[in-house]
Amino acid sequence: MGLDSALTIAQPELLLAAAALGLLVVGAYSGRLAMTLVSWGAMLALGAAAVLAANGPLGQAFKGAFVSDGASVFAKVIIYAASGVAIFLGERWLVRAGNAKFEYPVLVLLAALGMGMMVSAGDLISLYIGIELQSLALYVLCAFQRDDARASEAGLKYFVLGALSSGLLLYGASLIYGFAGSTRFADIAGAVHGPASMGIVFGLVFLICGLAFKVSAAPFHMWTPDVYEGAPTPVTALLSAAPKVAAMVLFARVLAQAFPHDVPQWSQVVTAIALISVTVGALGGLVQKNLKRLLAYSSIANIGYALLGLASGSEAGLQAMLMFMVLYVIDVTGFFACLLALSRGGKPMETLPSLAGLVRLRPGLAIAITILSLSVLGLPPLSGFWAKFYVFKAAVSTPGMEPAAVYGLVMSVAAAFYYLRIIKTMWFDAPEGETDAPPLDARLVALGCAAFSFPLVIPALAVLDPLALAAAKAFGLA
Amino acid sequence: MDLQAIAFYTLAAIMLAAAGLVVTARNPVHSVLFLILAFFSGAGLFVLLGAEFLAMLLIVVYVGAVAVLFLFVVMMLDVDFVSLRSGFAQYMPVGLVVSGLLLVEMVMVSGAVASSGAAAKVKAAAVTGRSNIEEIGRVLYTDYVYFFQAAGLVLLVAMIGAIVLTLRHKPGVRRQNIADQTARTRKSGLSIVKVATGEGISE
Amino acid sequence: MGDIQDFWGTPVGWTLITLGEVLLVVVGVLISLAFLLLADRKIWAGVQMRKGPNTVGAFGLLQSFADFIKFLMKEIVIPAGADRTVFLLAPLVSFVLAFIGWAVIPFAPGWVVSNINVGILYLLAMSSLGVYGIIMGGWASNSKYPFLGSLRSAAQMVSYEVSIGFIIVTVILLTGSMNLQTIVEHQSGGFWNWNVLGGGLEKNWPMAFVMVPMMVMFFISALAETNRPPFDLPEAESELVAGYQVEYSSTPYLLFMIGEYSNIVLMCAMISILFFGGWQAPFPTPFLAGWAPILASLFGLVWFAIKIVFWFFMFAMIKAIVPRYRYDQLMRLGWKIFLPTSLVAVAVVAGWRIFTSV
Amino acid sequence: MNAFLLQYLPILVFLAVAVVLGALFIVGAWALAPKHPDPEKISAYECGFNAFEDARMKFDVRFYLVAILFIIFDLEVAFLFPWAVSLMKLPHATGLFAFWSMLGFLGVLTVGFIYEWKKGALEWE
Repeated sequence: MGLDSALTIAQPELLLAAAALGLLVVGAYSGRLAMTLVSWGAMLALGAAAVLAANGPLGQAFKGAFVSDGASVFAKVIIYAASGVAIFLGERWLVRAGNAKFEYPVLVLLAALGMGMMVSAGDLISLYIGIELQSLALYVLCAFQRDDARASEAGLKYFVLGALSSGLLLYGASLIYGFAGSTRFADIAGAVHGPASMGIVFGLVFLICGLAFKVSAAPFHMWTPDVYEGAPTPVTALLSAAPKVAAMVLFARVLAQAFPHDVPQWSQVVTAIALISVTVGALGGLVQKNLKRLLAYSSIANIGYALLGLASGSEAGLQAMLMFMVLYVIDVTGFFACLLALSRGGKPMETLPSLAGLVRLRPGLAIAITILSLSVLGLPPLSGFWAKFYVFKAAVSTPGMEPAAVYGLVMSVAAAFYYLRIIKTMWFDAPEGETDAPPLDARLVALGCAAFSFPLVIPALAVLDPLALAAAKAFGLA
Repeated sequence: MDLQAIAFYTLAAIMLAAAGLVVTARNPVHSVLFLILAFFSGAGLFVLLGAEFLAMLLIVVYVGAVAVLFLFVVMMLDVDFVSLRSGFAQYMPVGLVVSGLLLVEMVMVSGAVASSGAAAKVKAAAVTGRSNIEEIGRVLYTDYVYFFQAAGLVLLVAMIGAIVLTLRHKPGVRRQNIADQTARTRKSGLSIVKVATGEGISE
Repeated sequence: MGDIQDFWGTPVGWTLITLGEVLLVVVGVLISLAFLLLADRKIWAGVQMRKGPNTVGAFGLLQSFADFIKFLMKEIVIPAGADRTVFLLAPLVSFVLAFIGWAVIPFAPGWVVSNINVGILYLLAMSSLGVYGIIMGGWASNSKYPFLGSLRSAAQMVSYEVSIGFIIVTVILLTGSMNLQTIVEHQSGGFWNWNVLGGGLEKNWPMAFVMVPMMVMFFISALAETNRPPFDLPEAESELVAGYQVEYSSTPYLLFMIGEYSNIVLMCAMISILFFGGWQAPFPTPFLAGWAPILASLFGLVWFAIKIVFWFFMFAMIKAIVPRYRYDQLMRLGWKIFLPTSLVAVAVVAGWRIFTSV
Repeated sequence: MNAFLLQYLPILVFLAVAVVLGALFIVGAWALAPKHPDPEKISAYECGFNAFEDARMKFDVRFYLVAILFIIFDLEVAFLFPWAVSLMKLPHATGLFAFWSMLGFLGVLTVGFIYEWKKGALEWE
């Protein structure tokens, strides 16, 4: 395998790296214009990378360390798109917050690059480096508003817990390497069949724990609410979307491609994590007053559903997981765009009571939130319903998973309560006072996402379904 | 027991003791100093394994750079460590449970290694007669070029992050500009004015 | 005779030999330091047209030994509020770190205590640790001046270490080894083969244009790394009294001082080894083959000593004639001039080596 | 005990000798010299008045920035060592590749360096 073909396979990532470097220099030299220039440059680069990824050649590069297949392409398009949206939302927001530093788009670009490397990882080392590149950029982004104590706290908390999880991950990876004799997924799969040895099992458990941390699945979710609350809202929007997709795909890839012979073993662990996440997400969200914290719990619960798909350990399950992630990412981005659009007297409206009577003040946004809430709640025929439909279908059709599926359904009913509460507050409570005019960019994204949730999702499903299926095939599970 | 084994157990014991003291030392500066001791023992263990390059890197990078930063932070930041420690007892049980679990796992893993050995199909490292630093050099920049370049990007992010989060410019600081200084000529620095007696000059 | 040979092969015999070698090096270095210290003062005095120490022994030759006894008889004052352990540990650390660097220095062909593969890296590591003695001393004293001095020194040493690292890499590129003995052997056959002139006349002479500036930069960085004037900001008398050493007296102070001078001489040895052929004579020495090995080694040792003394003389002269830098100028020099220049030099040397090797 | 480790053992001996010697110096002065501490003698050095506060104080964040940047560049240097050793020992084509690969790495960090420079992170105020 020559270098040339390796470079063609890694084209999108090369483009992103080059763009990040170039934009960093451009930003440093271009003074006042820097923020606008770099932001649009970064969005352009992300768009181009997504196009390149979609049309580029598939295959393996760097001796299997970098894999480009259906799954990675599918994930990359979503990741790059979501990161682009985060830049779009963040640029104006930071300008308004008086902190228009051009490092924001560059860091998002580098984080997106890290995510691209994660979904393309075919080796424990590239897995780790991808995660670190992504995480390191995100830690900085969380603390981007450095004069805000809460943001600094969020960044620090995320950093410390993230470092801990990286430690777990590395420990697991080194155990696996020690017992399998290779870091490449394919070689590990070759070395591990039959009853896995003690070292492999523990290595796998640590690896799963580390990854669960990164997707913020319970019981490794402690950081999520605080970080979501403290981080600047556009960053939270990014955090809850693209990195989750990247980590889920990586999760699926490492389990499916490095341990294809141990599906029952890891499936049990993942099921347990999924069920705990669903429970924690549903119950924890009930008492939250802050909308960002509420969404944090919601994301924990939703990651639980996605993991349920993964736990099925079948092609259908992986397809369900991918479908779930796409639809969820669009919903959650819409949600955060709504939060970004709402402010009262210059202060963001982040608590549940502040939404009271919103339908009379900002009917458009109120309807968008309503649609998004109903969707995440799982009301047919909104997008969230289809997402859950795929997951539960896959779970039910897997022998032994039926009880887990039923439990998940029950919990989703419990979680429905807090989405309904948002809707009730907006439609039936008395408003507190006028809100500021919502900025165009956030409103655009919010309405777009809501429109996707319903009705655009119906035609979109017809396109997404076969794509996700093709992507799921790439994992190589039956 | 040969000398190598004695060295291993001594270094390992020092490392464990130092690590324990890092956690329990009352004074955070002492903690960092014990951490450095632990790093040194780690470097010694690397040497025992024949990984001299890693041993030196551990000292150059961790002791010579990272620990200096740690020392900066604990020495010079006004952190109230007493109040930080108050949570210690509270979280102690959880910490003990977690570390107990880790310990059990490690014992089981070591047991597995002792009974059946680690990787089954590992190729034994080829004896080439080259120093291990050369062996690293032979593969790191060619076979592992992808990881190598990615590591460069990670360092870049660290650089950007450090600047975004810590760099502040004090307003009104006057800096030396050497180019300006040397570019100064008689013309730009000096002007001759005729001053009328008793009037003085104003700019 | 055979018995004796066997004995030296046993662990006990080996330990005794090693101990002997180590003691020889330590004592040798210590005694040399005593005279170099005197030389430093004499040179300084000479530049200022003073006589310098001239009472103890002929020409003041025994001055350092008298000083040593004086230090030994002074009270160790430990300030109230100091961290006693760290306070006493700091000079010890300085001293020990400055000395164990000598373990890997090749004094003559085959005369090296520990001939490890990563010799340069080891030296770099030890010199990067030198900062600990200063930080610990400054912090443990619990006094303003030492504290400020240690802060400055830490940032200063750290800033110049990077360029030292890059410069060392250029030397490694020329010799292809990190073993100091190999590096010295590589520069055999006359001064035109020394690394400062590109290491190999026929092929690499254009590299002299890179290596001469690198040598100068290494020397200047060595000044900064050892806190010597004009970069002696950590102990700038006019600003910080004596910097991190303010609270020290008696032998703890002496340990700091010996450590400092040992480091300086170590740096001189490093310059000699990396750029000026270590123990190699500046002319071809085919006649050495006929000499007894011990004589050949002594011949090498003499050359090595001459080179070290020359560089020490440079250190002393610079102390005497160059005014102190301001802190911002110091940082500017390190980060904005040395760092980029040495980085470019690495690329240039590597490019030259790789593209001329076809 | 192999020949490789035998090269490292002298360092240990050297370390022991240096520690013992240094400790002897301190112990020597402690044994020989007078010990008469009094409150004035052991008070911290100041310009003629008692210290107002603990000497250990907060200081400019710039020192941390220097330390962080140093760590990054130190790592960069660390990557250079094996490269410098093996560059000329690789077959020419591979060596050429290693050369360009390192230049790419240095390029990335040089971009970072340019950025730092333009941001004024290397200025001391």
